[in-house]
Order: sequence, then structure tokens, then C-alpha cells
Amino acid sequence: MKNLHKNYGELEVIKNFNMMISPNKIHCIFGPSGCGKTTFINIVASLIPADEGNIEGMQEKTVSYIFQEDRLLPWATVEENILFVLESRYDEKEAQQLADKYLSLVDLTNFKNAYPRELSGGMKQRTAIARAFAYEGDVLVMDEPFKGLHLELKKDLMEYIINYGYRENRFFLFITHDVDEALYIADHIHIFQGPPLSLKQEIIVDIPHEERRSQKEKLRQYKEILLQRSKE
Amino acid sequence: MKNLHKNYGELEVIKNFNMMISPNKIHCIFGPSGCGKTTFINIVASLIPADEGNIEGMQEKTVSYIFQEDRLLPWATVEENILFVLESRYDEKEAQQLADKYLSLVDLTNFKNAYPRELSGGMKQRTAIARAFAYEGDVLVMDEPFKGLHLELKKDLMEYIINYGYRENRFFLFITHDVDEALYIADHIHIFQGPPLSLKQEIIVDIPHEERRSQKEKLRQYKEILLQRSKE
Amino acid sequence: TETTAPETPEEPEIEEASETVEKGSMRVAALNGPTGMGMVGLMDSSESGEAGLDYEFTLMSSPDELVGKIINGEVDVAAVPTNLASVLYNRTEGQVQLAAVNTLGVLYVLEDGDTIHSVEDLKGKTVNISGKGATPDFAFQYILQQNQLEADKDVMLDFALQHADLAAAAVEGDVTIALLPQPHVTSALMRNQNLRIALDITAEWNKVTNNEGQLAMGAIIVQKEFAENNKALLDEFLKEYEASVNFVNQEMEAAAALIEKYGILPNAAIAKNAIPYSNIVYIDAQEAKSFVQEFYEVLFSFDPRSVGGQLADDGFYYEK
Amino acid sequence: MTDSITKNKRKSLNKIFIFIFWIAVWQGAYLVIQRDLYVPAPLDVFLRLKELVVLEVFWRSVAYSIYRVIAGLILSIVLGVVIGIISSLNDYVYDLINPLMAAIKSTPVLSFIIIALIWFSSSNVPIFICFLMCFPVIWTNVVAGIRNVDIKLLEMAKVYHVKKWLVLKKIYLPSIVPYFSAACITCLGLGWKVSVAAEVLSHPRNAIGSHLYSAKVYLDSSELFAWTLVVILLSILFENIFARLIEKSTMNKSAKAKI
Amino acid sequence: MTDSITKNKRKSLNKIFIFIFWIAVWQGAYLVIQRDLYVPAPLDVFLRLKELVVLEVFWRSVAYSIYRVIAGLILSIVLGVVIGIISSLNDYVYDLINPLMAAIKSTPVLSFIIIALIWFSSSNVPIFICFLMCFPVIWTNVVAGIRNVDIKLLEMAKVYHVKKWLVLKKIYLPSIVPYFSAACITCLGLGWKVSVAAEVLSHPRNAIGSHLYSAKVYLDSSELFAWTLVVILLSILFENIFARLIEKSTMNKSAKAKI
Ligand SMILES: Nc1ncnc2c1ncn2[C@@H]1O[C@H](COP(=O)(O)OP(=O)(O)OP(=O)(O)O)[C@@H](O)[C@H]1O
Ligand SMILES: Nc1ncnc2c1ncn2[C@@H]1O[C@H](COP(=O)(O)OP(=O)(O)OP(=O)(O)O)[C@@H](O)[C@H]1O
Ligand SMILES: [Mg+2]
Ligand SMILES: [Mg+2]
Repeated sequence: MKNLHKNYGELEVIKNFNMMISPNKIHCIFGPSGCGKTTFINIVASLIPADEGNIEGMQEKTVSYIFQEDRLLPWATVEENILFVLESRYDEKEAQQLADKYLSLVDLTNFKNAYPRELSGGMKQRTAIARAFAYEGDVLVMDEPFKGLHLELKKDLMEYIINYGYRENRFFLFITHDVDEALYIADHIHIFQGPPLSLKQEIIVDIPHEERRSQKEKLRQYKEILLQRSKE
Repeated sequence: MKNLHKNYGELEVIKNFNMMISPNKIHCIFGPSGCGKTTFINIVASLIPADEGNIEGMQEKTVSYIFQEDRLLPWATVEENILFVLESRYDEKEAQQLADKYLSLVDLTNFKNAYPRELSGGMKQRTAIARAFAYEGDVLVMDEPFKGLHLELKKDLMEYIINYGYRENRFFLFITHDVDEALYIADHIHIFQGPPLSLKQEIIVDIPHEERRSQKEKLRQYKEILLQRSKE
Repeated sequence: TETTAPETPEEPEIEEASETVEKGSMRVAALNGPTGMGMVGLMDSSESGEAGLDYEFTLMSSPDELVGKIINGEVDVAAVPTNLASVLYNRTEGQVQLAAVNTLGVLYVLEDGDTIHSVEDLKGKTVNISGKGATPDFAFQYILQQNQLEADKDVMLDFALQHADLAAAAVEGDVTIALLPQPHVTSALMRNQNLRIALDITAEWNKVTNNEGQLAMGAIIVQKEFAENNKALLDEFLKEYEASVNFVNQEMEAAAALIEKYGILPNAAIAKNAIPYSNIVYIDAQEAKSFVQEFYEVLFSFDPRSVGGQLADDGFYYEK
Repeated sequence: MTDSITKNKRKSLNKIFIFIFWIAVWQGAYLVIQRDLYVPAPLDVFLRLKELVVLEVFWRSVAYSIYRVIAGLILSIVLGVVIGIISSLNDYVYDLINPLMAAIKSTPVLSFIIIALIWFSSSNVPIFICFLMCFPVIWTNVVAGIRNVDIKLLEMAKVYHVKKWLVLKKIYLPSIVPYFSAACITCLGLGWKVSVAAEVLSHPRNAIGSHLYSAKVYLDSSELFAWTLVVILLSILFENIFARLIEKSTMNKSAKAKI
Repeated sequence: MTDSITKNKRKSLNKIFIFIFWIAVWQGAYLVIQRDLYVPAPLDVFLRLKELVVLEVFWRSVAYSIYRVIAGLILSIVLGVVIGIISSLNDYVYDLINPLMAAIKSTPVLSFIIIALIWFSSSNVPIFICFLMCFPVIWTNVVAGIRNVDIKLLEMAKVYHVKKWLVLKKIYLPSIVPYFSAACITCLGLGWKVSVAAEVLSHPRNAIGSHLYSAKVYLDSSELFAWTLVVILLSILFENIFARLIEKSTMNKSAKAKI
């Protein structure tokens, strides 16, 4: 990733930005509202073009993206919304299986025939999560994926990522504002500031996931650093 | 609040629900996604009618509501969006002053002429917050108001509510999924379950706000209870 | 080119002053086209102040507007198609009267080629007519009937094209046999040398009707109330109108120029060519009564509604 | 269940009331204008209508006119949607087609009626003219609908490499439904109006327009109004059927249908 | 800056290309059809147009026809928006007005032309007829626009007790803009078409329609096409002016304008 540059009119959101994202890791992006995080990951997911610079090694990768908004088709049911993105990649049976699997993961099997307007905010978000997970892209880009979810479900989903998603040779890039969330799941935490976007600090959390529950003290230290750095 | 009853088609979201909300307090509602929290506060804010039962003591109160979605006018600037709700209640000069004041509170003064589509997710949320605060309703109803905001700003806003909003003889009703947030600000925490909606437990946090930072141990106990109860 | 003539020729003030006798006034309306052509002499004399009455002429291109004005009593005298006269009489419970016949046949069969010389020659051909259910339709069908030809069997009738379109199609050779009224006949003939008048419907009509029946295409009608209250004025008008008709038929050059001037037809050349074929006449109502009645009977036999549901009684014909 | 029955009952009562209301307005107009030839009495018109409906030629004319309107509308809708989609996908195509549409929309029928009459049979000319009238309406609304498609949804489809035709079917089509149905409702009325007007011009053998025309030239105003009423009723009938269809096809498909 | 200049240049080049393209299509049609009276050669028509534009009567007719179209459109727009808003606010009003609209939309002009000619002067009849044609189009789209207003925004306004007229101005009006502008674009074309057609029927003194009619009657097809071309050009001009206006008034106001 080299020399990125992106303007919105007169606002330079990203200017000469360089960053390396190591594969097979869970990367967490941390930073104040409006600093350019969404813009950055949009460029990574080649959703919007950079004005200058380019992203390397992303060309042939498929991307699962959990958007900051839910972006569901209002005229399609929960299930149809998920099948919509699967149909072009998987055959019908596979698609249906994947949809069923991830619907039950986010606990929406009972609501699979509901339309978005009949769902609560959190349920819409869960549909969006199921859609992204079910697509099983090589890269999972997530923009505040767990907002509006209660703790239990959030934990289940994070466990799922760590236990299954992670192993399948994928890499994760996700934005959050929640320190605990980041420390629970991330291998790398990138603290951003901006605009223009710049990397303030990269924290590598080198505790294996299985041990994070037990190594509370060490985690607390990371938390201190994280809070400290993002406050400055 | 008595014998509330609300159906969506065949789904009984609220059934024989009774609850007392004491005035001049910050009430926090806690509960899993889809349990009926939004439906409940919509009824409280008389946004949607209950099928049966009624809310007492809300008739003459003005309501400031931070919706779960931002609900901004896409064709109006940040400032216009805020003035839109103020103009019918305040005269022009007052409205402008209020708008300016709360824009700077949520740190959007520089973006007051931006349109929603030019804002990041968090900035839209901040606009919605500024709109609700500026209206200065007697009741402040907030549906996950701080999602998408970074820690710093979240804290500032919570402090503001505690220090100023709170004093002005108002009462607050807010939904969150974040335990720390709830414990930081709430006087009463209502743990809901559903649907149909029911009150699982009410926790009264009787530590004055000023002392919460220091009484960490006591807070931790509350947190334990809260996590425990919402897990069951 | 301007199609609508000035609605009221301005009467110069001086003229008014020089006239010591108070003239009676009358509102006259006509449609552009052949029915109005006979009126140009009168219009000219009225403009120069030589006419015996104070006329207010209205030339209209829209028959609907004319009908409306007659029903509303906004005009006293109007030149209209003969069958419309009867329709108006019956539909308004006798509000109008027929004062005179002013146009006889203006219908001709045009042919691109040289095969048709009599009605019998039409057998097996398709004739294009415009205006289903209008006078030309019935008159033509009647002629066919009297010649032992059955419409839509021996002779196919096609009503798709309106006058102007039919004329254009005839000029372009997309239609070989067309039944057209004046002045469309003239403008088509002027555009395509191969076209010729194959049949004169007026002549054919006269052949098949007894007692020298005439094909009365146009008539002058008058509001009955006006006729009763201003009999002298009306008679004066009819006299002057007759003179005007004679002027048009005799001094075609001058008349054609006036026709262009008043915008009845767009140019004098067409007018000059059209006048001889337009059968502009003046026949008093009483005199015309017999053949007009016969004409109505023919129409009635085809479709009673085409004369307004019933045959007009004697009260319809104005007596001088 | 019972709830919906009473609702239906109230609705049909309502319809009768509306019907009576407009008849009363008509009667009022008749009394004010006092000219049978312009505005005949409602009763006369109904009596005439009663006479007409027993005639075979009435039903034949109505059937043929319905066929023409439907043919014209279907042509307009199919081509309007297809060309509308094509021309909003590419700016160049749009710029090229736009003047053609302006021409089609604004060219008076008079100017080309002769070619139409020579090319098509007189029975088909009304179809053609109806098409020329309705096609640009559909096209304009389809283009407007596509321009207002939510870009966020398109971006979503792009990230997930959703196939073009699926995007078309699942994002574009549902988004243009409200625009499209507004256009169709407009066209259902316009279609009748222009078809009948074209029938007046081209005089096909079985046509409402032909009857209307002769009623007018013979100043038979009750018959004129009777036929006009037939046109209006058919148009309302069409609109209702269409509304029913749209409702069915978008039932539960769009938040708006329910509200 | 330079960027936008080259863009403009390319755009106008583009326009010339489009113009040439359609002229070529016309010339092609002329060559294929080979009937001067139906489709005259483009060159003849341009020459005739050149003769016409120097005449005073040309400009007078054009001016009067423009006046009629604009009057008709403004009437349609004002009443269409006002009645559209009124009838979508209340279901009963809607049910009551809907059949009237269906009647207006579908009633053939023929049925009331006599009364129209009597009530309005022949110069105003085209205004009236243009209104009858465009008004229901505007109305239908306004109603569709209002039905598609985001209920969430209305709820928001309700909670904050925003005054009715502010809700109208700030939520309803901007929401119906895309529907409204689609309707206007449709009407700008239709308006010309029906006004001119009505001018043919009512023959006002200064009117494009009157010239069109006499050109037709006297088989002067180059003049017929010259006038037709005038109508089309005026309609395109109107549409462009309107597009400019809408763009200006919604500049930065709606996400869609920019994309
Ligand atoms: N308009 C509606 N039509 C039908 N069902 C609805 C509607 N709105 C909400 N529901 C249903 O009501 C239930 C409660 O919804 P509600 O929005 O109150 O949940 P919530 O507690 O706010 O959840 P979250 O935390 O996810 O926002 C859900 O099961 C939802 O599916
Ligand atoms: N379409 C756009 N047009 C103009 N400016 C934009 C646009 N999108 C974003 N911006 C601006 O770019 C900056 C960065 O936006 P971005 O959405 O990347 O922020 P973010 O880091 O995701 O913030 P948040 O945490 O609040 O979502 C903001 O200042 C925003 O105003
Ligand atoms: Mg963001
Ligand atoms: Mg909710």
C-alpha cells in the first residue's frame, strides 16, 4: 500500500499515506470519528478509487464487506438479501446452505422471511454480518460491525471469527471504537488520526487468543497504552 | 405506564407490560437485540400508538429523540438539519444560538455547511445528537446514541449530560449495549428481555456521578451483576 | 401564409360619418373554403362601405367553433354544410332556418390513370374517401346504389385519410382513386399532372335523382328569431349575397384576388382554378326546397342521425 | 377477518358515495349551463347508454378499442423500460436518444399522420399513436427512477461482484417501481384519450372513436357523452386492475405498499 | 478550471455530432421513403425555415404559441402540485379526486371541444387543453412522490413538533423533486404537442398550429416540417432551460444531482 491520496473536493482526506497490512491476521483500526477510516477501507476494498497511489496484493482477492450502514435491499427478505450476494459466486444449493448456516449463527433463522423494515436495528446489522460472513471472501472488511448488538452475541461472533474464519487463511480489517472489542480479537491495532489520515501507532497484541481470558493483567496494560495513545 | 400491548402482525412485541419511570433520573435500558426496546421507547415518545394501555404523565412533555438511525434530511446541511427542529419552537435568534452551541459541543462547527452525504457515519450520528440536545426537550430519549463515536467524544457528551442536561429538571431514557457506558451515566438500569418485552431486573446505581471514577470497586460489582443478569 | 382573415374588417370612421341613414347590422359567419368563397364580393363592398348593411364577418377554420356560435346565438347568419343545417334545426328545436342554398356539388373523383369514365368503371376498385358518415360518404354511396353497385363489395371504400392527407396521397400516387372536395381537388391537380378528374359527383347525382335534383352541399342559415324580427334586413342581405355570388362567378380574377386577401384560400392561383369547379350558386330556400328535401331523404335513409334524427318540416325553409 | 370485511364494506359504500357525488356535480353543471347540446342531462346519457349496451356493435367497438389501447400500452411499456434502462446506463446513449424523445414527445400528430396511415392499416394507427404518446412518458420516468437508485446499494453489489443482470433485477427494477407505476397510471389515462382521438382520425371500422366522431358531427350529445363515459369507465377500470396488479406484485416487497 | 473547459468543449462537440447524426437519419429516411410530400429533404426544410424566420408573422406566431404553452404548463404545475399535495394528505380526498383525474386524463378532447371553444376564446383553448393534458401527469407524479416520502423523516418531524408548513417545505417538497421533475420533463414535450394540436382545432390568429394546418391543407410539406421542426426545437430548448433551473435549485441539495 503506497502513497495513497484521496480528496473530497477541497478536503484532503488521505495524503501520502503508506501502510503495510500483514496477511493472516486480524487488524483493527482505531481512530476518532471523521478521521478517514471508512474512506481508507473503501479504497482497500476498491469500492472507491484512490486519486493517487495503489493498493498492492488485493487484485485477485474477494472481499466481504460489512458496511457502516446496513445496506440491505428494502424489498427483499433477510434470506433473499443474503442469497443476493451469494448467487453470483456459488451454485444454488451451496448458496442456500451458506445462508442457512450464517443465519443461524446470527440467530435470525426465525426471521429469515422478514423484510428489513420489520427488523430492529440490531437485527438489520446481524443480517449484514450474515451476508458478509456467508460470502466467505478472502478479505473481511468490517466497519463497526458489532454496533447495536448485545454483548453475548458480539462475543459469539468474535469467537467465531477467531475459531473458524481466521483459520481459513483470510485476513481481517475492522474498524471499531470499542477498546475491549479490539483487545479481544485483534492481532494488530492501528491507531489512526486525521484528516489527512496518518498512522499514529501500531500495537501488536502478541497474546494468543486462547490465553487472552487468563492473561488479564497483560491485556490491561495494552488497554492503558491504547487509551493513552488515542487520547493524545 | 400500564398494561402496554403492541403487536406487529402476529408478533406480540409488548404484552401486559408495566413499568414506572421515576423523573429526574437517567434511565438506561439494557437488553438483547430485537427484544422490543426501540418499540417501547417509540411508544413512550408517542411516536407510535400502543394497541392497548397508555403512558401516564407524558402528555405535556416535549421530547428530544435520538433515533437508532440518524434520520437527517439528506437535502439539508448539518446546520439546517438542526435548525429544522428548532424553528417551530424557538424564535430565529434563539434557534441559531442553540444550534451554534450544540454544533460546537459535538465538534462539528467546521462542517455545519456539509450535507449528510459528505459526512462520515460518526459525524451523522453527532449531528443527530446535536439536534436532539439543541431541542432541549423535557425528556431525552436516546436509542444507542453514542455508537460510532470515539471514546473521548463519548465521554465528553456523557459528562455534558450529567453536568448540565441533568440539572435542568429533565429525565433521560436511553438504550445501550455497552455496560461501561451504562454504569458511567445511569441512575437506573433496566434489564429487558423479550419479545414479548418484560423487565428482568432493575438495578439502581446509587453512586453519585462525581464519585464513580473513584469508587471503581463498587462499580465493578455492579458490572458483574449486570453482565451476569443479562447473560442468563 | 395567414389562414384566418381579419375577423372584422375595420370600418373607417369617415365612411360612418358620410352615411346619414342608420344601417341595420348583421353578424355573418362562414368557414374558410368553398362555402365562404361566394361571400368575398359582399365582404369587399362592406369594407368599402358600399354595402347596404353594417356587416360583421367572422371567418372560422374550425367547424366546432362555428357550431358553438350558432347554438349560442352569437351569429345571425352563417354558411354551413347542408346537412349541418338540418342537424342544427332538429337539435335546437327549430332555432335556425334555411335561407338559401349557396353551394352545389364540390365533390370529384380523382384518378391517377385513365380507366374510369363512368360509375360502372368503379366496380372492383377501391375508392378513398374522407369523412365517414359525412355528406360525401352518403352521396357517393347513394350514387353507387342507384348504379346497382354495392358499397364494400363491388366498390371498396376506405375512410382512413382526411382531406388533406388524401390529397397528398393522391399526389404521391399512393392512392389511385380519391373522392375529394374542392379546393383539395384543385391543389392536388396543380401538384400532379397525371391526376385527372374522372367523375363529377354533381353530375352523377343529377343523373340518378329525378326532377333535376341538385346536390346541395352548402347552405345559408339564419337564426329564426333574427329572421322573424329583422325580415327586411335578411332580405337585403340575401339580395346582396346573390350579387356577390354572381360577381365571383363572373369576375374570377378579381374574386380570386379577394379570396386570397381575406384568407379564405391561401393563394389566388388555387382560388382561380377552384372557382369554376366549386358550384357557387344562390338558390332561394323555397326554390331549393324540393331538391334539398330529396337530398335529406337520401341521407336519412342511410343514417337518420345525419340529418338530426328526423326530416325537417316546412318551417325549416325560410320564406322571403 | 371481520375487521377487513367491515373495511371493505365501508370502502364500497364510499365508492357509491363518490359516484353519487360526481353525478350530482354533473347534474349541477347541466342545470347551470342549460344547454343540452353541450352538457346533456345525466339521465338522458344513462338511457342512451342502456340502449347502446344491448347492441352487438357496441361490444365489438369496445373490444377492438381495448385491444388497441392494450397493444399501444404494452409496446410503450416494453420499449420504454428497455430503452430507458439502456439510455441511463450510458451517458452518450442518453445524449443521443434524448433529442429523439423530445421529438417524439412534441411532434404534433398532424405532421406524420399521413405516413402512419399509409404504413399501418387504419385499425393499427391508434396503436402507433398511443405508443408515441405513452412511450416517452414511461421512458422519462424509468430514467428518473434509475437516476434515483440508491448508490450505496449499487456499491454493495459491486463489492460482492454480483452479476449485472441480478443487479438489474434486484436493485434497479424494484427502485424504479414507484416511478414506473406513476408513469403507467398516467399512461392508462392518456392511452385511452389518444387512442380514441386517433380512432377519430383514422376511422377504423370498429372503434369507440368512430362512434364518438359521428355522435359529435351529428350533434347527438347524449350519445357523445355516453361514449365518453364508456371511455372514462374503461380507463378507471384499467387503472384499478393495474393498481391491483402492482399491489400484488409488490406486496410485502416495499415498505411503501403497506402504508 | 481547464478541466471543465475541455469538458464543455467536448460536450458541445458532442452536441454537434448528435445533431449531425439525427439529420443523417432524416436524410436516410427521405431517401428510403422517396415521397417529398410525406418526408421532405432536410435541405428543403432548412431553406424554408430560413425564409420563415425573417418574417414578422413567424416570430409573432412563435411568441404567442410559447405564451400558450407556458400558461398551460404553469397552470398545470401550480394546480397539479397543490391538488396533488391536498389529495395525498387525506385518503378520502384522494378517493374523491381520483375518478375526476381519470376522467380528465382519458376524456377525448373531441367530447368537449365545442364547449371549450365557446367558453374560452380560440386563443385560450390551447392553454386549456394543454392544462387538461399536463395537469394529471403532474398530479400523478406528485402523489407518487408524496407516497414515497420517507416515513422515518416524517416521524422525526412529528416527535419534534415541527410545524406543518415546515414539514411540507423541508420534507415533502424535496422528496417529490425527482418525481416532479420527471413529470415536468414529460409535460414540456406533451405541452407543445397538445397545444399545437389544439391550435389546429381552434385556429387562433397567431399560432404555430394554424400555420401547420394550412401548410398541411395546401400540401406544402417543407413548410409543414419547418414548423414541426420549430416545435421540436422549442421543446428541446424548454427542456434544457428547465433542466438548468432544476439543477440550479437542487445544486448541492440532493445527493442525486451530483451523480
Ligand atoms: N415495523 C415493524 N413491523 C413488524 N415487526 C417489527 C417492526 N418493528 C419492529 N418489529 C419487530 O419487533 C421486535 C422488536 O423490535 P425493536 O426494534 O423494538 O427491537 P430493539 O429491542 O430495539 O432491538 P435492537 O437493539 O436490535 O434495536 C423485533 O422482533 C422486530 O422484528
Ligand atoms: N462523499 C464525501 N464527500 C465529501 N466528503 C466526504 C465524503 N465522504 C467522507 N467525507 C469526509 O471525509 C472525512 C473522512 O470520512 P470517513 O467516512 O472516512 O470517516 P471515518 O473515519 O469513517 O469516521 P466515522 O468513524 O465517523 O465513520 C470526513 O471529514 C468526511 O466529512
Ligand atoms: Mg466511518
Ligand atoms: Mg432498536
